[in-house]
Amino acid sequence: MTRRSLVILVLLVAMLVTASGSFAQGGEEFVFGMILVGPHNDHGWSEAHYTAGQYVEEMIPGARMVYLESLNAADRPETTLEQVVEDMVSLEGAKLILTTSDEFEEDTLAVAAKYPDVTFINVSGDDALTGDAPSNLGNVMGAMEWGKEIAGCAAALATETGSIGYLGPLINAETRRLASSVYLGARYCYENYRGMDPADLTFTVTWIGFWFNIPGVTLDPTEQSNLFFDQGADVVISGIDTTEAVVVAGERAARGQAVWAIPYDYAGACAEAPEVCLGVPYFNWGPSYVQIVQSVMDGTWEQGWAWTAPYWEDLTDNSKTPVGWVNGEALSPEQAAQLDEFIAMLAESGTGDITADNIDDEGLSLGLWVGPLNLQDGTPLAAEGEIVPPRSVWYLEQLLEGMTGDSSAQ
Amino acid sequence: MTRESIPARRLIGIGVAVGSIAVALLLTALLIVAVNASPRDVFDKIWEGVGLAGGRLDMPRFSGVINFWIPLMLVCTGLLVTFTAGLWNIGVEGQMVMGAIFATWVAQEVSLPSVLLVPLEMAAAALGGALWGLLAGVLKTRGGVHEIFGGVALNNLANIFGIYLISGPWGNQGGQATPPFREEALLLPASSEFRVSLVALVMVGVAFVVVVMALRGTHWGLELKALGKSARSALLLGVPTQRNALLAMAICGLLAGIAGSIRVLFTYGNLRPLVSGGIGFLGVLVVLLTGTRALWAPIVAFFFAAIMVGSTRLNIALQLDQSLAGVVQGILVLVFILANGISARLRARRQAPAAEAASIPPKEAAHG
Amino acid sequence: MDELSRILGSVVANATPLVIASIGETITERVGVINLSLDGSITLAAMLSFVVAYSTGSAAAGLLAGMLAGMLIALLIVVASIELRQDQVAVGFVLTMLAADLAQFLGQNYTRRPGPTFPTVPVPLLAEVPFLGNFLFNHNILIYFSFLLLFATWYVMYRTRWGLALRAVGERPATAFARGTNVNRTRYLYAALGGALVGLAGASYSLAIKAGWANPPVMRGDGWIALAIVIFGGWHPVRVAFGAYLFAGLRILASTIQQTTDFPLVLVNAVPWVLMILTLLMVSSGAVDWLMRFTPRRLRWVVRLLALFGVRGQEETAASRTPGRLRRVLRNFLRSDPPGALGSTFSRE
Amino acid sequence: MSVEVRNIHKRFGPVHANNAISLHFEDGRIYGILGENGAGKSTLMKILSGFYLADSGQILVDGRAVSVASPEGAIRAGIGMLQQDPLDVGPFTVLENFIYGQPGAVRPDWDGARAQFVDLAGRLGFTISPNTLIEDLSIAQRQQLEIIRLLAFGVRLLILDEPTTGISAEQKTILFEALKRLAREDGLTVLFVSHKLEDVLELCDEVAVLRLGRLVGQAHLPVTTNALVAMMFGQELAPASRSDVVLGDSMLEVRELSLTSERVTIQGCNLSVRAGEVIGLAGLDGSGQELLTRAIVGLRRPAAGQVCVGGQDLTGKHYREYLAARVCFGAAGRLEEGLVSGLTLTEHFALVDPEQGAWIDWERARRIASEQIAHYNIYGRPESPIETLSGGNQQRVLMALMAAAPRLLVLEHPTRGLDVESSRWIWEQILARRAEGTAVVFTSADLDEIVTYSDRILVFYAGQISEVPDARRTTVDELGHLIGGQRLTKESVA
Repeated sequence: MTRRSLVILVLLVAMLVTASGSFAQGGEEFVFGMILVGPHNDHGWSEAHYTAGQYVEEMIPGARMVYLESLNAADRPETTLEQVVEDMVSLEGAKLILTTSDEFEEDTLAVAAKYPDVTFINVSGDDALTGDAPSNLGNVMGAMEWGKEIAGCAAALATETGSIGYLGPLINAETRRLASSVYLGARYCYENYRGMDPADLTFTVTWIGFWFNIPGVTLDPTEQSNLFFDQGADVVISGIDTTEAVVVAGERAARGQAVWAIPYDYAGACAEAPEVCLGVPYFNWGPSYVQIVQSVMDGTWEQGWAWTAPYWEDLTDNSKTPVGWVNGEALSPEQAAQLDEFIAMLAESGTGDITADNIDDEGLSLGLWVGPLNLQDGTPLAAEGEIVPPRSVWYLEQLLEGMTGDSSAQ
Repeated sequence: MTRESIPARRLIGIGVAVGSIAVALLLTALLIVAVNASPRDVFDKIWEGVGLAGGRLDMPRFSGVINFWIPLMLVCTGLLVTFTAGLWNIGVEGQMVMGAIFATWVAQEVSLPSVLLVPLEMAAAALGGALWGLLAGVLKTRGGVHEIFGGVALNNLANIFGIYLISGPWGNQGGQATPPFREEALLLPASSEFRVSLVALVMVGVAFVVVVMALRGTHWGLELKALGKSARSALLLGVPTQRNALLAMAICGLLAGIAGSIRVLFTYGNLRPLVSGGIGFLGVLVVLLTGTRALWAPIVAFFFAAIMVGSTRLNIALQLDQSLAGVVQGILVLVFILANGISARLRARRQAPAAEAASIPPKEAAHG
Repeated sequence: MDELSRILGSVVANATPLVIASIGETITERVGVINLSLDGSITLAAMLSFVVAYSTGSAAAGLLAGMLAGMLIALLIVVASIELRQDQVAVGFVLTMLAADLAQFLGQNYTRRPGPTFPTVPVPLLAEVPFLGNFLFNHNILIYFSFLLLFATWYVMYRTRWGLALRAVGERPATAFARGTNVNRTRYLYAALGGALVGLAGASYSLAIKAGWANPPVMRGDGWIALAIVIFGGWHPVRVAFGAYLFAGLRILASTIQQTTDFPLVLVNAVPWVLMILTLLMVSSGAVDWLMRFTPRRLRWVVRLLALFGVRGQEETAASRTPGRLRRVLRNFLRSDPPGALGSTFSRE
Repeated sequence: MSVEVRNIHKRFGPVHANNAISLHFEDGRIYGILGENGAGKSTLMKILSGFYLADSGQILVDGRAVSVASPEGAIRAGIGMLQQDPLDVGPFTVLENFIYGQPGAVRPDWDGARAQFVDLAGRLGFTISPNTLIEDLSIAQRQQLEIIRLLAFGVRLLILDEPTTGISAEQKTILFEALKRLAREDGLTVLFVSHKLEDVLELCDEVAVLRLGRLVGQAHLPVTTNALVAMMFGQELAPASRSDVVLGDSMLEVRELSLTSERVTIQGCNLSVRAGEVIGLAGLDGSGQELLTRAIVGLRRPAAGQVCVGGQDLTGKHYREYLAARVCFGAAGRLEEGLVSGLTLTEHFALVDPEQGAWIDWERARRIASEQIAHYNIYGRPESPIETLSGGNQQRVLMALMAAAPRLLVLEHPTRGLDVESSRWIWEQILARRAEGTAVVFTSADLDEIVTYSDRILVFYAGQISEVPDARRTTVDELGHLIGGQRLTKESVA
């Protein structure tokens, strides 16, 4: 017998010895599973979902979250969504599974069909809109377009150089419409509050290649943020899941430069450099999740697709609003006042949640998405005064005219 | 040379094995305690995640281990070839990705009945992986770029290309994966209980047996062995060294490509970013642990797969980061390598007076 | 001009960890030890530096922790090589994987938190110089240290007795032994020093250049690039540093290209790796001759120019035509042969 | 300074390399240490200079016992040794190499050292520029540098290990002049290790002869050559008989061959070798012999010209095609080039066996291995890993691995590092093949070997090739002049 064979033998024995098959089952609890694409403490997209899950546990007695983080081919090559669902349902007793990424859209569709007794919610997907989804699968997405317009406005109020950088992730319809919403907000406020010619506003989008930094594969967001500032931008707005832009701005401000940043996704994202943060548009999934969990517990849940509008009364009321905006420390009182004015204006045009039932109705608004607007190549998108239909915004094909940056990956 | 008695040798063997594993387990336990968790819980949950808790086999869960073992084992099989030839093919990750990309291309573009389509996809994947492996080989033999560096660069290039395809030409709205393949383009599980592709399983078995027999029994296998031990001498003894090095890289790439195709045709049903997921690197660790004793590769690979699959359970039940699996594996291999050195040293000391040399001939340096 | 100066300043900053790590590895390899674990070591050092700095509130303490981690990993490789006669590449590879996983595991509760960093310290007067100010003199202390390190390494290596011993041990250990240098002790010493510098490179990420700790770690992949730069730089500290700056510069150049042209994103991201392969091709012997054969006669000066950074092929470089002292200096600068005893072990008989 | 060794013992495994050796050296005298390869003289010298530790015995300097545990310690005791392959560092400059090892401040006094070096070199009549890189120097120059270096340390006992192997006659003259001056004028003790009688007779005052690890004799010069030979070998050696072989067809044709390496260029080389001929290639290391041997076996692509084997044009073809054309090559470094460390003898024989099919017949391989082991008198077993064999046995394996009846046999330093018995045996094998019609081309640094066995001799000097007009009548001395670059003249031939 060789040494190597012994290693294996002892391994076997070790596993046998440590094995013990006891696992407890809870009593009166309602278990919901949450599957995250990134780490639960990423200060971005995934953490926003994770905190919402904790919020549900707090609001609904007996609700217990089980979660799995970093489910993607790179971090968990050994695990598929189906295995996780199987695990959560059979070992933990989950009745509801939240798959919180676009990446899980197809898998959720397939797995939902195999577990008809479990309710599935896929965040940011559109299967319930297109009608592909089985009846136990619904979608939800916050109308971040509003938050991005506010972010753009805040950037325009602060900029001294008239140059704004937008750190884009990869290029698709969602990222195009979000980047464009920022641009619309910035253009509006640059003209109406700063009294400048919007044609003088430089708005540059650089795509790093993915939602977050994959070293060696994407461009490095830290280097990109530095490059924006070096090239003369004084505000960098993050469209990616993580907080590099605000960290870089903080570091530069410490060197005495007048620069700012706006992160994304998570209400606490300013924390890494609050002194340069103009504010953050964030997702607040808590209220939606509470409502979903409650309705599943009650047996009143119905399938749906929802693009949820902000709670305009108070964008920081985390018990109500699905999409929020919180002012940053770097915003001066005067700028804050102007921003409040801008938000009030948006609130007026706000028309509530967009759902599978009403998406093609006339007059539904996403704020500044009003003509005249051209796509980047000059193709008209909407004529003077015409509201861009929400469906066209959801599936936006190009960036808007006036923005610098690529509209497609090719 | 004085010869040791067989019992003494066996005793040392036992010492090394038990010692390595004990030390590795101890170190791992310390690390677990360092992040405020209980080692016992960790092992319990891993066991549970693998589907072996409670004294009975949970087949669906256990299938997860087999499903991870299959691509890992294909990669290990390929790496046996390159390691025998003395090549550090850590480009095996990229070769998997290229295989996945080629398979995806066929799955998306070709419309055929399943019995023809799936083999075609796999053939394309094998071709893709082999070409990518060959490229690293050509860079080494013709361009003097050491395969470690060529491999690292080509891994990243393959991933970048994959992400480009996913977010660009082959993307759907999300940009996180390609649209799912049609049913007939997929490898299917054997049953709802035993969720393993029999085709893939048979393939691994055949590939492993063929490769091991070829390495042990054929003249080509002997040539590779000579090449791996001394490229220069092998050349002078008439071994076509360049051709064999390229062939070894191509074969490893071919198997890695098939492993990649299993990832997209079975595991996921579409192409995803970084689809190789470190399986190639894990394969390198397995082969480092088993050395040339090829027959142990399937077993070690199985344990590595079990640790990986079990680690998912750790995150759900104990909120521990999945990197623990990699830590356990890394420590085990490291401790084992060191223990080997220690036992060789002890042996050398015991026969010191006559020891002409316990010295290992210097291996080829990483920089060519 | 101001913009260029700022961008170059960022290039210098971005290159700093690469400069420190690749000089560290140059020192290690110059005594004949390959520390292949750079990619993992840097990551682990970055994590430990951050966590220690975060917990103690002292960036300096973090820095020391990072250096210690890098040093211990390097020492492990040397022990495995010298005492246990195990293959340096194998041990290095395992450590690459292990250190990276360890960093992720131990750092799992410390991601994306603000922590202490090394502040920017403009050099009095010099920071005000129009172009050079932003370029070279408005940085944090680690960047100035990298300048110092570069000069000091060169000076020690080529101008002192220590340097003679260092180079001799990696080139021909038998000679070093005969001249009274303790070969193994020298290897321990400089491998530890090189490892500490690799750790410092990791710390310079998490405490300065890309402040903080995140998952996936931002520095993943750079260790491999640093290893390639050592080869590209022909094991000469000045050339190695030059390679690191060149690399960082081209990376920035690539992303500015995205903003200005229709260059596909995928190709921009591919630049570092294509660059890595091309540079390694360039320095490998034979590649120059091979290129020459396929280059039209009129364009051969280009290849010759490239070869200046490469090996002396059959087509001799300028060095052979330059007489005397200049020739010697040039030739020492341009030689691309790895240290003669790289990766081997030395025993007395 | 007088140095004495007392009752030195040193064993390497089963070999008793030094067996109770006691010797006494007085200052101002030059001692020849004679003995065949493997006699134990190098071992003794390495013990004296701190490279090896003796198993037992004593070293006394001026009557006091000293511990010489390292080369550095030896130098401190005043003993310095010049190795056959000088221990220096290729990429160093001469000055760096000179300074390295000397005690002093971290920052050396470069200018002072340069002055000291130039001064010492001048005194000894050596001309080396302190700025040259070591790798650009010849062996002789590197030896000179080592001598200067050791003298700068204040060494009083200078050991030279086979310093005249592979250096030109001119360089040898310079070296001997310097050594004599050092002994006479400065009172240095010089130990001159050699197996070349004429060098010893020319230079030394006394000789000590070692055989098989024992001191077998001492004498004051002059003595007769025959007396020395009798001491060295224990008996008179009969010179190898030179049987006349009928020359056959042309086996190798080299036409207008041009080869370049970083150091040497060969241009327009023409050579024709016929079956049954033995061609010796003489010259200093790196003078171009290796370019030629490697070109005619297909390991180096010529820049121009033609290589034909047995009438078949193989120019630019791969090594394997040469192999197929029955060209056999034995390189100098056996374990680096030729044998695969880690493979067993059986595996080696299976690898080169043309009869083996795709699947190896291990029975057959083992049988062949056993047969060859018996036939070539190899000390080893079929399952022995090749690296466990001794050098001589490895060389036998290498011979056994070569195809049975090659057209052309190309050997580099076929007997380097072998004992007398093995060397003779190897040459028997070579000559046996030659008798069967093989053409032989070989290089050697041992001029005796070249002179003894060659039918024709090519002399290489910096890439220039000249042929010795009558190889069978040439002498070692004459050859020594030629490899040093002296042109052939009528007189020297006569």
